[in-house]
Amino acid sequence: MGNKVVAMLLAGGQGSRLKALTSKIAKPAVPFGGKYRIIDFALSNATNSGISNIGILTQYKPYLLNTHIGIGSAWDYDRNIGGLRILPPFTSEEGGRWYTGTANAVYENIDYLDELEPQYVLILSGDHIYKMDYNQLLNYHKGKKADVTIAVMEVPWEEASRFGIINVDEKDKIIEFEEKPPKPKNNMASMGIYMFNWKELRKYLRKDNKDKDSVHDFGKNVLPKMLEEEKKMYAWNFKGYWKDVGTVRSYWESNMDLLDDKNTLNLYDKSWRIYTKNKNLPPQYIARGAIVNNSLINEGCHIMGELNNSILFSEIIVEPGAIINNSVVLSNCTIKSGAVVNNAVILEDTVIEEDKRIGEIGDNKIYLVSGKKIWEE
Amino acid sequence: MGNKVVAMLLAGGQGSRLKALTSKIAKPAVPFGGKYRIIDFALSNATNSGISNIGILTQYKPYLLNTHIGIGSAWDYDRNIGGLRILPPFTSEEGGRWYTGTANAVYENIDYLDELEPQYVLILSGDHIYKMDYNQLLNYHKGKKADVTIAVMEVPWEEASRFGIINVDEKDKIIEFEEKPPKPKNNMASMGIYMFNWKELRKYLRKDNKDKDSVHDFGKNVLPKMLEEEKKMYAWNFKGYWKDVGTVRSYWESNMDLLDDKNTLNLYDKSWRIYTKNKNLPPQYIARGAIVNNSLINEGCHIMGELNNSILFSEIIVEPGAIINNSVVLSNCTIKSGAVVNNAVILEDTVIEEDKRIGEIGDNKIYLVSGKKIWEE
Amino acid sequence: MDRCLGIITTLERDSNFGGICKNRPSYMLPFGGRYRLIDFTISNMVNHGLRTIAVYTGEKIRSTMDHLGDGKPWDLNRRINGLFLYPPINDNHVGTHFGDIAQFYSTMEFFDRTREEYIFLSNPNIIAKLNIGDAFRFFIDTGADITLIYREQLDPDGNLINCDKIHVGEDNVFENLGVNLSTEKRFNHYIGMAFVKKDIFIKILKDSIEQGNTNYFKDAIILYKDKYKINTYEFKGHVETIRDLKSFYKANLNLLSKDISRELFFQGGAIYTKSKDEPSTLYTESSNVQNSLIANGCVIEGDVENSIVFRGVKIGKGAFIKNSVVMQKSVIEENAIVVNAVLDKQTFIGKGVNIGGSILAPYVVEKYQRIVKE
Amino acid sequence: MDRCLGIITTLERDSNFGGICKNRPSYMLPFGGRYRLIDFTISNMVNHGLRTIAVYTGEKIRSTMDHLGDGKPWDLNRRINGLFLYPPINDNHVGTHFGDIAQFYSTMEFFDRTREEYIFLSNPNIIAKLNIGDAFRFFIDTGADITLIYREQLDPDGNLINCDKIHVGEDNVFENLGVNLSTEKRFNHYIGMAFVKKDIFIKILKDSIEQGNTNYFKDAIILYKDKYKINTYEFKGHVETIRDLKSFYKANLNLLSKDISRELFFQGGAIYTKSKDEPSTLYTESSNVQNSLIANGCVIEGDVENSIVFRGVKIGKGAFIKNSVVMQKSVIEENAIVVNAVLDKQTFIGKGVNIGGSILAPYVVEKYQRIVKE
Repeated sequence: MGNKVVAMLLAGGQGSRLKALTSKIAKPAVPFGGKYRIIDFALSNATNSGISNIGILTQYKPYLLNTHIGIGSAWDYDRNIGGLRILPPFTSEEGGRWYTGTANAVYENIDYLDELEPQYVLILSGDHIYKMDYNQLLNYHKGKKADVTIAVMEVPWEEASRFGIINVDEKDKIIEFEEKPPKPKNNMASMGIYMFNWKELRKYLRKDNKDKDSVHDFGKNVLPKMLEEEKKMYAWNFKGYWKDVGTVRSYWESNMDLLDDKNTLNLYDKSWRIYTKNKNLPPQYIARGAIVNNSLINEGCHIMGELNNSILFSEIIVEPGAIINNSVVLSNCTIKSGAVVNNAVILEDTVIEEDKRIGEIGDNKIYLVSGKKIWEE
Repeated sequence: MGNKVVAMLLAGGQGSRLKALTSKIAKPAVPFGGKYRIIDFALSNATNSGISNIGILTQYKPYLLNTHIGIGSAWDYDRNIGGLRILPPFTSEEGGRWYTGTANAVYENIDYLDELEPQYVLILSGDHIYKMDYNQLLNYHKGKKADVTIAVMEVPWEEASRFGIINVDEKDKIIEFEEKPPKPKNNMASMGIYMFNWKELRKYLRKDNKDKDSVHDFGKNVLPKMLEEEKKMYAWNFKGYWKDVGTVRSYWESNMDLLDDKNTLNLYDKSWRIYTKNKNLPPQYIARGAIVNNSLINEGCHIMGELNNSILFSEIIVEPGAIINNSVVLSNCTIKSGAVVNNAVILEDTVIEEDKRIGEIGDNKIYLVSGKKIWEE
Repeated sequence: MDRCLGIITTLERDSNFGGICKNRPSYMLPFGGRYRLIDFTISNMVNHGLRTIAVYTGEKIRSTMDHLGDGKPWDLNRRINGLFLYPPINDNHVGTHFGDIAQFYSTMEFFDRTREEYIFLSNPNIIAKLNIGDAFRFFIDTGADITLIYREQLDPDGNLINCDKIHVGEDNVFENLGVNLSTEKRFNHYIGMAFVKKDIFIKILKDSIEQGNTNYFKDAIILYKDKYKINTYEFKGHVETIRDLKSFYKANLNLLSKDISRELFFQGGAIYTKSKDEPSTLYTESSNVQNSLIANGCVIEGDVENSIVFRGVKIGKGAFIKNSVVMQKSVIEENAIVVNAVLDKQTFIGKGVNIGGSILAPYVVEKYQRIVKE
Repeated sequence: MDRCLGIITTLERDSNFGGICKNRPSYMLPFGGRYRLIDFTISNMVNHGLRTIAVYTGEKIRSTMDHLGDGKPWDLNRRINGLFLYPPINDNHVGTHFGDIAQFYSTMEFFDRTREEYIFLSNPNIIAKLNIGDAFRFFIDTGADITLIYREQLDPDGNLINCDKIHVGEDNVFENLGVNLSTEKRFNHYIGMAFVKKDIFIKILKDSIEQGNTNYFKDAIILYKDKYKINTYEFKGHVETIRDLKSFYKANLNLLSKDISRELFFQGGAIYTKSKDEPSTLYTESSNVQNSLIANGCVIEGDVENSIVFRGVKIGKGAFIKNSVVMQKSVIEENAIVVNAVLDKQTFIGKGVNIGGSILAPYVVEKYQRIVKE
């Protein structure tokens, strides 16, 4: 997609409903799927779509996120020309300015975009798990000669009122936005992925910045304003796996999705790899006597016990006689002999002591487990 | 120097006395010496000294500085393990925190240092022009078993009252600090370069952060506090070229120093190269009829006129009949036919119109020239 | 343009270059003050959006590896696509091993793996700032299997004898490829650049090997010319064909023409090369430089005229350099005189030494050679 | 340790490895599920602070270039020092060209340019997690010109016949270097690692070439043993010497011992290798894995026992793999049986196929080979 498209990836979200999962890190840095962090999906989509320039807007506890991204080499963004740029808030003569909303974060970095002179700006979120070829969105956008194209997807009717719903005419032209409508008119939800013509976006960002009533949010302010002023806005219908992991339960569910035969987020597809920072660990070792059923295991694990329907991140020791069912275990945990763990998300560096019992197979609760505390949900 | 030393480079300074030179950029990003920016000197010293980890503390208008540094490849800092990390201010649950002083900036990044577990932390400033092997400072520091070692240098007595003066005993142990003393007891000035034992520094940074009377500055608060509490503090005597470019006149002078035979900042020394971002320009072309005397010219220039005692950055066109004397011309300028320029610093992208005259050879003024305005000093 | 692989390979003989190609293939020759010949080919590809580039190297591979390395100066140090170096192999199982076809065939895995559907071939010994995008559109729009790029040349002095001569029919149709013997005043010079559909390219490789009737891709084009749709595209810019010492010397000096240097250095984007971090060049009071290209890192105290001076060269007081190519880190001491010469890297011309060749056959000083007055 | 150059070179013959070294030098053999042999040597050097490493490659250079490239996985893609690959040259002016001395000599410019004063030599076919720092201190403290590293070996089965046998005198003095013919129960095995002062190293190269009395550095040590101060340093850890197919197979299976894998994979720092970005490995309900090392990106539906399974391998339902080394991207279909075998990269074992060798002579399936039931 060359220099014509610059992606701006919003990665400042706190994700407070994820509780202890985000106590030290921003939501995009939360581990997912056995070896990834959530932001890996958007970053890998961008590099696989051939986007050469991507700005990452950070604000909340960026330290681990920055460590994870490094110079971007995992995603092939360690370039001399273009590549990846982390864009935190900064000061000028008028003093420091924190980002006050999604649109404001992009507004504050107009210099970055101006220098790259893009034709299109793609707004992405670092909170979502999905695989998407942004070229398809771009081609649709070009074909419609749109000012902005919003990626939308069908959600279950019963959940539609949790989303921003987009109403279109028969030619997919957007005629109305409904933000979390109690009675939605349809079930097409905005995915928070926008392809803008840069010239138009630039104009509206400047306008929005001067508007004292605005909270400087794309969904709440900038897009409705554009609609009001009759800009050409289209919806592009995405079909495929997509998840915005909001709560601990949905986090657990999305991980478990990967063990489902019918799961459509195929991580083994070599034509659309998901890249992540390499930890340089040796292969996993499965000992004599171990039992492993329908589970994903990552490098550096040492499995001597029993695993059923579980996802293990790296460097986890499962001692003989320990049993893990329907759980997600983050890196560097030890599950000691005789412990039984059900329906849990176990945080990094946790030791589950001998004969400890967490949950029951059928109890329909999710347990978030750290070394100090267990949260139920 | 391996992982034992981590450098923290303070690059947030505004440098307001440099006037239009810092209107869009932080002081460390100001161009210097025909092809460099000021920060190149500290960065090149660090890489030449074998320091693998360097954190760059930015705050004021970091955009161009970030573009210049990129992923650090010019200084060989584009590493997977360690390397260069830009450390801007960030937010946490308690909200955003701008850096309030040099010590506070380092304090806010204790996480970064803790992860690297250094034995020593070297504090550097991005504002200084000098070549220094930090290994010599380190070896001295180790030899003295010091808690902190401060690099000092002799300054002319008449200028001593502009500096932080350091008084030592016969074994170079520091016994007193004098911040800009009206009547200095000696002429050894602090260069703002400190080698700390990380454990001690960490303790004092935490202490300083709690102190409500502190302005969180190394020179004003942290070091005096350490002296008060009888830490082992030594002065290491640096000999060589060193300049803190404060004003437009001293900026011009430091550049002119490079044309002096007796100049000790040898840029041609292959064993201690100064690295900078590569602009990928072709060689300079000197046309038939051009006159070039005692001048430095950089790539991409096209010289048809006359140069005397001048420094030309890149992609400058000097038309036939134009004359430049005792001047510093930044990149992308055009000096048109018949123009005569004396004792000037010409800002980037400036066009000096035909037959324009700036200054007189002996008038003892310095002219800072932009396309719109000329400042005299 | 990310639908197109870049393939760089040459058939030039290093022996035509005398001492300057003893330890390097000719495409690695220093050029224009700070570049190597191959920099122009790679940079032009990169500037036109090619993302995957393979270089089929010469036998003397060390200098190529040192210079191109991982392709960082061209931002080709990528995990996905990027730069690939293929040194010649001579131990596969495909019969004879001379010719480019065996080398291409030995990397079949590369052609299979890459997603690009088209190939842009280029000879690094021919410098031409082709607008690859425009030519590619012609190739696609005309639906050709192969498009060969040529330049109409006027060659009264026979400088281009033995160059590839292309015969173009109506509607740009390719008729045949021969060798220019300078019997005509004008001829159409095939400049070693061509577009080929990847599947056709692979088919030609396999056919040539199975049939055993040719070892060179150029010959295969002639052989299969009626089987595929082959046409031609005219390039109208400046071309430098570097085939021997004389043409190498001349191509360097040609850069003193403003039009040529502007076209080769700037048109269509910058030329990237491995950076050496030299400071600016210092001209002292005693220097006098006229009509010359001077790279960074030099200290010039003497006279230079109509010359190309590479990085880090030192020219002493009273020295006089004229019509010469002085490569990197050479030292010319006081009062030495160098006229019509090519000085390779790190040569040393002592005080008062006087050397000179003719403008048609420059005097060559080989790498590291020291010439001092007895 | 930044005072020490790392030099990697081997004299092992690829022909001892049968089909698995047809297109790669033996130091490039896959090892331990996701590595190549040479990864252990390079990583150990990097983990002990060596910053400049030169690899004198084999003739089959393409796989080396592809894997090591610019040295990025080891953070050796540096502008200042870093990784240097030296493919063999055979066209210099120094007489005969076999032997490592001619190759070292051909890169004299490298030895001259680098600032390190010492050299650490290592043979990539011998894996040993030497604490290079400790050994270096011994070398420096004893003031030796050369320190050779050995391991005392008990070799009742004669597995180490023809290995280098070092004779150690009192106070670790080097007495001589011979070949182990297994006449003694114990012997001191020179493990191909040595420290040498750079100036002495260069002197030995020049002397050997001028005198014409040896082509191998190892022979030169014997020849000049009284001229220089040579001593020895005992290594006490685990050593794998990979000299042929059998030792290669055994070294892989040895990793199933917890002590050996802990030492080789973790001691003194991680082993770095070119990353392939495979997802986690999926074990289905029907899988049964016992005492095996499994890399990422596999889908395991069958039975695996006492085996090493590399990245991206697929093992179908009812398949049974035992005592085998299964390299990257191989596919073993349903109900196939593979026992005592080495399957090279991307092999395909069809449904119900039954293959097996002996534990002393494993069955080898070559790269890309497909075995299906008739």
